[in-house]
Amino acid sequence: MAPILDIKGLYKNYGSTEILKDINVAIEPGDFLVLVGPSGCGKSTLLNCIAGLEPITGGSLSIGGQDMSNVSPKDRDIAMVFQSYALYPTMTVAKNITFGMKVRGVDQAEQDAKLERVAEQLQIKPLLNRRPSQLSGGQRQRVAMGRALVRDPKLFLFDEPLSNLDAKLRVEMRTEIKALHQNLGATMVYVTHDQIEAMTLATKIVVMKGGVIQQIGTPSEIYNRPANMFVADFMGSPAMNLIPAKATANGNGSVIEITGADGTPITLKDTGTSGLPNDVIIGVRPEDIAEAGQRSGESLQQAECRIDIVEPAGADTFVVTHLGGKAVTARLHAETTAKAGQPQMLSFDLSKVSYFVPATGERLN
Amino acid sequence: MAPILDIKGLYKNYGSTEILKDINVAIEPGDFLVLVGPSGCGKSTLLNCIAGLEPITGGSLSIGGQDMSNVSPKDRDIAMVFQSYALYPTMTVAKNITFGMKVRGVDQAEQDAKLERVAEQLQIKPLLNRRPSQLSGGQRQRVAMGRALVRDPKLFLFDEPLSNLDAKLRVEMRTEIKALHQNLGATMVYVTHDQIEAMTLATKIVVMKGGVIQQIGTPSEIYNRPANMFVADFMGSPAMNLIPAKATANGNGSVIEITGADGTPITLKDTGTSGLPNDVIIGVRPEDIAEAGQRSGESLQQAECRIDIVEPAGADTFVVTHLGGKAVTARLHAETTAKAGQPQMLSFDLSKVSYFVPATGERLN
Amino acid sequence: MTDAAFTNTPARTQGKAVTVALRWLLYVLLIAFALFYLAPLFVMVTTSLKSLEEIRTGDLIALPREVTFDAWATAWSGACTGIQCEGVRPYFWNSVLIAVPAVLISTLIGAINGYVVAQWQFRGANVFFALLLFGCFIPFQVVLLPMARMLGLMGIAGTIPGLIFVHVVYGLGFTTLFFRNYYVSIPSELVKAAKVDGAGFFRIFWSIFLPLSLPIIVVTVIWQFTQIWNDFLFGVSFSQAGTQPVTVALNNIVNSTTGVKEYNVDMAAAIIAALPTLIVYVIAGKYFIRGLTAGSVKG
Amino acid sequence: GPEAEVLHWWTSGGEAKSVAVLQEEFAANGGTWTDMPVAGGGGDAAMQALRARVLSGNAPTAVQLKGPAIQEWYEEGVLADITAVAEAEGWADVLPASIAGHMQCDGTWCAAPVNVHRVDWIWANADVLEANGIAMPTTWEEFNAAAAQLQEAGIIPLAHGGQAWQDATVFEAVALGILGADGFRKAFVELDEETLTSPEMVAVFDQMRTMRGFVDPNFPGRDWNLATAMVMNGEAAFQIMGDWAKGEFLAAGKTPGEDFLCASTPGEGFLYNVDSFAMFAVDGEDKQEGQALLAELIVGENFQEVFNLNKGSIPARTDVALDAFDSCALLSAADMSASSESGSLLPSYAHGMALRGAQSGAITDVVTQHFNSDMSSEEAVQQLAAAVANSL
Amino acid sequence: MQFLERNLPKIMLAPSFLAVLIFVYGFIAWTGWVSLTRSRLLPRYDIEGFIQYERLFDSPRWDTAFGNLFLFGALFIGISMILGLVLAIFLDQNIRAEGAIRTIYLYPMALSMIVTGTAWKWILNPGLGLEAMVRRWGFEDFRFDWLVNSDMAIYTIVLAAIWQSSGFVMALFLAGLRSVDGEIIKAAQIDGIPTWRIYSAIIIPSMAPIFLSAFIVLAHLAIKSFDLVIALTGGGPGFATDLPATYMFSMAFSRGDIGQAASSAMVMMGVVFAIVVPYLYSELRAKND
Ligand SMILES: Nc1ncnc2c1ncn2[C@@H]1O[C@H](COP(=O)(O)OP(=O)(O)OP(=O)(O)O)[C@@H](O)[C@H]1O
Ligand SMILES: Nc1ncnc2c1ncn2[C@@H]1O[C@H](COP(=O)(O)OP(=O)(O)OP(=O)(O)O)[C@@H](O)[C@H]1O
Ligand SMILES: [Mg+2]
Ligand SMILES: [Mg+2]
Repeated sequence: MAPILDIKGLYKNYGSTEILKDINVAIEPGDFLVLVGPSGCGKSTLLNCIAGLEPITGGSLSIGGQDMSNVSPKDRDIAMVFQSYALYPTMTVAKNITFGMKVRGVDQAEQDAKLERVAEQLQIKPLLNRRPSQLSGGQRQRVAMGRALVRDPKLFLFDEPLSNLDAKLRVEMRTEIKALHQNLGATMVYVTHDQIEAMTLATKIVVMKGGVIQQIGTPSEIYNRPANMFVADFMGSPAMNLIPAKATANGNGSVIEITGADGTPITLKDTGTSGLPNDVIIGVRPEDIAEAGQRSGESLQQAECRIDIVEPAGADTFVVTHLGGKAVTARLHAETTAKAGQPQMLSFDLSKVSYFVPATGERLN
Repeated sequence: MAPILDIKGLYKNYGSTEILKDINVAIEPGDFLVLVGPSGCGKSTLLNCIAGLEPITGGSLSIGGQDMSNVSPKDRDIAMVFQSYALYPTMTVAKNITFGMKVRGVDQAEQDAKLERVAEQLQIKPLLNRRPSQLSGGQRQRVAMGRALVRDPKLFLFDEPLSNLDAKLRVEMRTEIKALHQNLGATMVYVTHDQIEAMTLATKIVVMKGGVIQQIGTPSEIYNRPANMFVADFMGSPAMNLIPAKATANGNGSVIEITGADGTPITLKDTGTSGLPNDVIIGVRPEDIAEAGQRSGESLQQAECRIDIVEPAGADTFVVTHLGGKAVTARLHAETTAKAGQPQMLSFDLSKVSYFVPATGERLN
Repeated sequence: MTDAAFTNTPARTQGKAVTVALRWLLYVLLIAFALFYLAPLFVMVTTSLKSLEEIRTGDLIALPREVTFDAWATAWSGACTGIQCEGVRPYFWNSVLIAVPAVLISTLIGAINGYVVAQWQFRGANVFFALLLFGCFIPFQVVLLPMARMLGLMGIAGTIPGLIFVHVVYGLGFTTLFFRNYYVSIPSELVKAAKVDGAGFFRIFWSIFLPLSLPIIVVTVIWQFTQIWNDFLFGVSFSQAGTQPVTVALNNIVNSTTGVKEYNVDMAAAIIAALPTLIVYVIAGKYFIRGLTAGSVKG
Repeated sequence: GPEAEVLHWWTSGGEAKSVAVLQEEFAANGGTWTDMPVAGGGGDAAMQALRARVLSGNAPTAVQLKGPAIQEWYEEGVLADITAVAEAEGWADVLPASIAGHMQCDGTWCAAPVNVHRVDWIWANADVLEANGIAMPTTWEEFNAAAAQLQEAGIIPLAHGGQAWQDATVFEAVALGILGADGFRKAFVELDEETLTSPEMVAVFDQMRTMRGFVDPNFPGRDWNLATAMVMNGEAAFQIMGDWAKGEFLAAGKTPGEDFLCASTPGEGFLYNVDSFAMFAVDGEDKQEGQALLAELIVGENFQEVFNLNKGSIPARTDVALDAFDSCALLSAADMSASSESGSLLPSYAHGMALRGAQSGAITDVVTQHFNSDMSSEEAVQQLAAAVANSL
Repeated sequence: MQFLERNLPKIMLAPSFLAVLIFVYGFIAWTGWVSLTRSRLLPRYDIEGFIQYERLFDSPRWDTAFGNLFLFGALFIGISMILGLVLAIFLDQNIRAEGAIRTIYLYPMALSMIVTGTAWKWILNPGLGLEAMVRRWGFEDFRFDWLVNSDMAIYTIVLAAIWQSSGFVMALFLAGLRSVDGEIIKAAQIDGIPTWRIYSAIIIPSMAPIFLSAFIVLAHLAIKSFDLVIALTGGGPGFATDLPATYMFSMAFSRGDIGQAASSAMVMMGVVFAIVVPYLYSELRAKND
């Protein structure tokens, strides 16, 4: 299947500053591509380039197999949803949704039919005669989606569509977008800087930093096998614990030594990884640290750690300890008996850890 | 120990609208009291009343055992941190922190000493000569904390101090505040509408709605035994699933019948709860629904459900199914085999469910 | 924002030639309007640089054949207004003496009023503000006579302090409006934080609000300065010999009904009288509009 | 020493020079003169300033005022009494009775006359008339015929500035010619309704309509001195204007009788416009002394001669030697004494000598409205009567 | 001390409050009172009823002045808004030297008509200005004599007023255009809406508050217009270009008819009231939400 969006060696400068550097991405029909990265890394700029709202400086960009160099936004068969919703403030919801069709001269009956269908789908029928200013954030978001949906485009572009909503609504809308994607089988490019959103929505994630792609992969690749420390730190909440350690070879595996809170070394055995250099950073996700005795298996290694902080969070309890001079967070059961200031036996699942080069941050295993 | 803050029958009106109704709260020294509730429920207003920034309409308020009716904010021995940080935009960080001392005429040497100590504590030493506009959100947040810390007050008041930060930073700062509380042994009143923040920080939570207190309790009381459906729905993310059900008595326990996605009834046996009325709402948290076979125990009841959506979120995977006409979310392991559109055996932990009266929302068990 | 959004679209549907032609048309129109706005100033400047002889014989818009600054010298220090022939110079300084304190005082009071109305809301503050705003719209002719009586009762009739007083009173509406609208957008949490810090009313104003107010101070000062400097009605009504502002002198020079009209001197005097406000607008006009839209008339 | 603050609107050229004469004399007598000129609107701006100053209890010492306005201000109780000076100087003997009348309020003297302007002058370019074989008209018919002839020849017959007071100046000259002295008095001093609506008044407006045809199209808003210049340089033939126009001719180096001609407008009578200074009640001996000195100097022979030579008018005193004056002034002086005897020495309404401001203004409104539109004369007369009634 | 602290804001406002009460409302009341008397040269205080209003409404000059206010006001406000908007849109097209052009359009606001009136009078004078100039170029039939034509003179006032204020309106609108959310324009571009439709259907309708502000500023200028008329036409030809403000001025100061002036002032206040009060109401309500 030919990729629906194919970006090759794309560069984008503003004046003399390079904003995007050598971007290569391709998406298949039905993909849900999420662009993540910290603020200012160029996500919106890339999206604007795809939409044709910004000219590209170098490289090529094709949609549906057709080169887009000289195609204006309206002819690219795309639809876009913006962070600020960008609803036309003086028009009613219905007009907001149909205005594009009206301008393109679509006949009234068809306009009505499409409006009807979309309003149904998004459950905004009762709102059709309101103005954007009379809507709540979530409702506005729905209308903005409606405006995109009536176009039946080849490609949907979303620029942080949920970041103006409060936490609760964000979760709800996220689920709705996911459902929409599954129902429509549409192709989507979605920008966010919320990594949970990225994980839950994407079929494919692009992690960016400073205009450069750091990693492209499925959510589980990105989560479980981050390509470097930046990705490891960026994805997941609480973030992956990145602990400086010494590694020594041990048969087919390695022995990892970490400095505990009181200076005594803690030793862990990783039987699955070999060929590590002496200085490494070991990356462990909080959910891969558990109370000793809760799970069992060969890859589990135990160590006693002094607990600094206990944060019960309803479903789970987070505890913070110190290893290798860093605060390390572990996700324990809600019913844990760990107490702040007390030592606690923790088990580390070494089958799931990542190793990084301290200097470059590159992944080792 | 005498309560440090004691609010009795407090009322607050703006003109003729009652904003706060019959508020009764007391806090012991060292408590971390969190006020949660939806937007507009009166959290900020209550905090302003405590600070003396708004006069109260009725009831009494005492701090450190002393009635505060005619005491101005500066004499209440409090410090306050605001959502917008409210840093003085034209002053440097150092001046922001020392302004209050300067106003009170504290001598220069002492000002310097305190500034030094606080800057150390919060690691903002390199920032002391910058203006607020030259700081990032998290740095501003720290400065605002610094301004509060130099006062060594009896009581710290925080009004959504983290809600302007992005998700990642919010988590970090949350941990810092928690640490600060533990280290200083200070007494804090903290407003938020983020229930995760409430759960992780509080020693005591006050849930408010429409100016009325819904429940006061420890985080685990609030999470596990919500006093009504409002609290149940409000606390926890994803929210507790509230499913309409029919209950019939069964010996010492009850039998609960729920309509499945395809209309076939699902029957669950609760051996621990009796005396339920016929119509109930059963509340189950997502983490109390698991894949069948993962855990075992008497209280676990299995049922086959069709999965509508699968949302992998890194550490966990959320799946959505439909029960009793409602979308029901379950939190499964990251490695779950559940697939959208396929049936899946799920187990419900009935020892942890809550029951509510459909009409009033009151808790039954 | 918008222009950036418009111009960078990579692909245009119209042909390039059409686009270029449209762009030329646009520039031609813009320049035509610029000429319209500049015409009177152009006539004034060129006329002031011509000799009387050339004015009588020449074209209105012709450039001076021979540039002479005599008219300027005369207007500044030699033109007669009545029996005194000192030009507009002494009146110019009168205007300065009136405008500078009046602008400063009305700005300061406006700032305090705006601060109270915006940040220390109390019952009735809005009523006060509405009353004050309505006062902005009162035609000044209405107040001339009673004001004269009041000034007499206060013992400052015909004096420069009297004129300053009048300008301050009728400037309050606008200055308060500007500051109020600016301060309303400053979060009230700032005041709360300062109160908790122990600062009082003046301390908060002085240490926190004033340092923040530069943009709106610029707007207010420009506005007030223009109004007061250009005022004729109050100047002619409430001054006496020795306190007349430059507009009155200008009027005496320009509007004399008999005798030979020295148009070049008239124009030179007019430009001299307009110079301070003109300079202020050219230098600070940008900040003026920016501040104005941030303040009083923001959408 | 004596002090005087003088509010006036003589701000330009010849006028200012004339005032300077007074100032010098005042200074020579040890006085301190503070000048308060306010130009514009034929004194409107000065009156505005005056009102404000009187209300604020800070009146100037002397103010250029004239006609019934003096009595009006007197009625407001704000004028000073200068009877002592007047009696000591014997003003009653040297001033014509009708002019003296304007200076007296309830039997006391309250103002000092400066000069007598004659308003009903017609000025002409001598060369233009000669070239077309036209003599100075003595009736309005002659004027119309001459004007028509000039128009044929491509010359603007009547130089006119379209400002309300100039319209009124022409109007009253025409009215004096057509209504006669008695009719004029009835109409514009006594405001007799019958006269105001009489057929003669219709004829006056008819003549105005005719005159409108003799004016060039660019007349509105033009200053009178520019109209005078048109006569001077031969662009136009005639101008109807008070004798201050002579000052313009003289300033341009023209000689009466040779370069330009002066004559009274067709008809019997003499319309005068007397400039005077009223003294306002002020505190302070210095100022009161200044007022007395000023009054004495103003009516003094020396000032009357010098000032009027400068200004183009004739002295208010009848006992000043006229040797230095030109032919037009001599004609004016002779006509004045003749008219004074025949009872046709009349106050100018257009220059505020005959009526209070409200009434003269109401009349002027109609006159200027008629002159600047195509209103019929009958309608104008109706409006005139209505406006006068409304203004009472 | 407590009392002082609590009431300091009120105390600070008190002098201004007092000043406004006396110098605005007191004076309006005073004018209202005087309008009921037969005051002439100086105010008198014996109430005589509504004669001044009867005289006012009988006066053809007032009819003209009052009618002119609406004619002048409508044209001035309408054209200034349209011109200002058009210029703002032109300047919004990424124009080179935008700053300089903006300054040129804006500077007339800085000048008083006392200053520029003479230049305008010249330019508009058929014998001296534009008409004479064009004729000298050889177009003998060119006519531009509005200034001296009773029926057209009011339009010269409109012209000069537009010259003075339209640049200011342009600046307001330009700021308004610039404050429209860039994402809305992007959305419209993707929707395939042509540039002129983006302006007409989306941007301009969303600037309603700026239109209101501009309207109020212009209305306020129109009602107060005085210098303009005095400098340009002195109310003439005849009294064809009188406005209520000049009518009132001439009644008070050249006619010595203060009672009449007061009654005309009260009618003007009525007009101001009718325009401003609804605006103030909406303004204060909106800002309080
Ligand atoms: N018109 C422009 N001219 C110059 N630089 C620009 C322009 N627009 C954006 N930039 C710069 O390009 C970089 C990338 O901006 P972009 O808006 O794409 O970031 P982003 O990843 O979307 O950030 P955010 O998460 O905050 O939306 C930023 O450093 C920004 O300052
Ligand atoms: N000055 C005021 N006058 C009248 N009503 C007010 C005032 N301040 C707040 N309110 C109202 O009081 C109610 C409670 O406001 P408050 O700011 O305490 O809510 P909150 O719980 O802090 O909300 P949020 O989470 O949005 O900050 C709201 O309905 C608000 O509209
Ligand atoms: Mg972005
Ligand atoms: Mg709040």
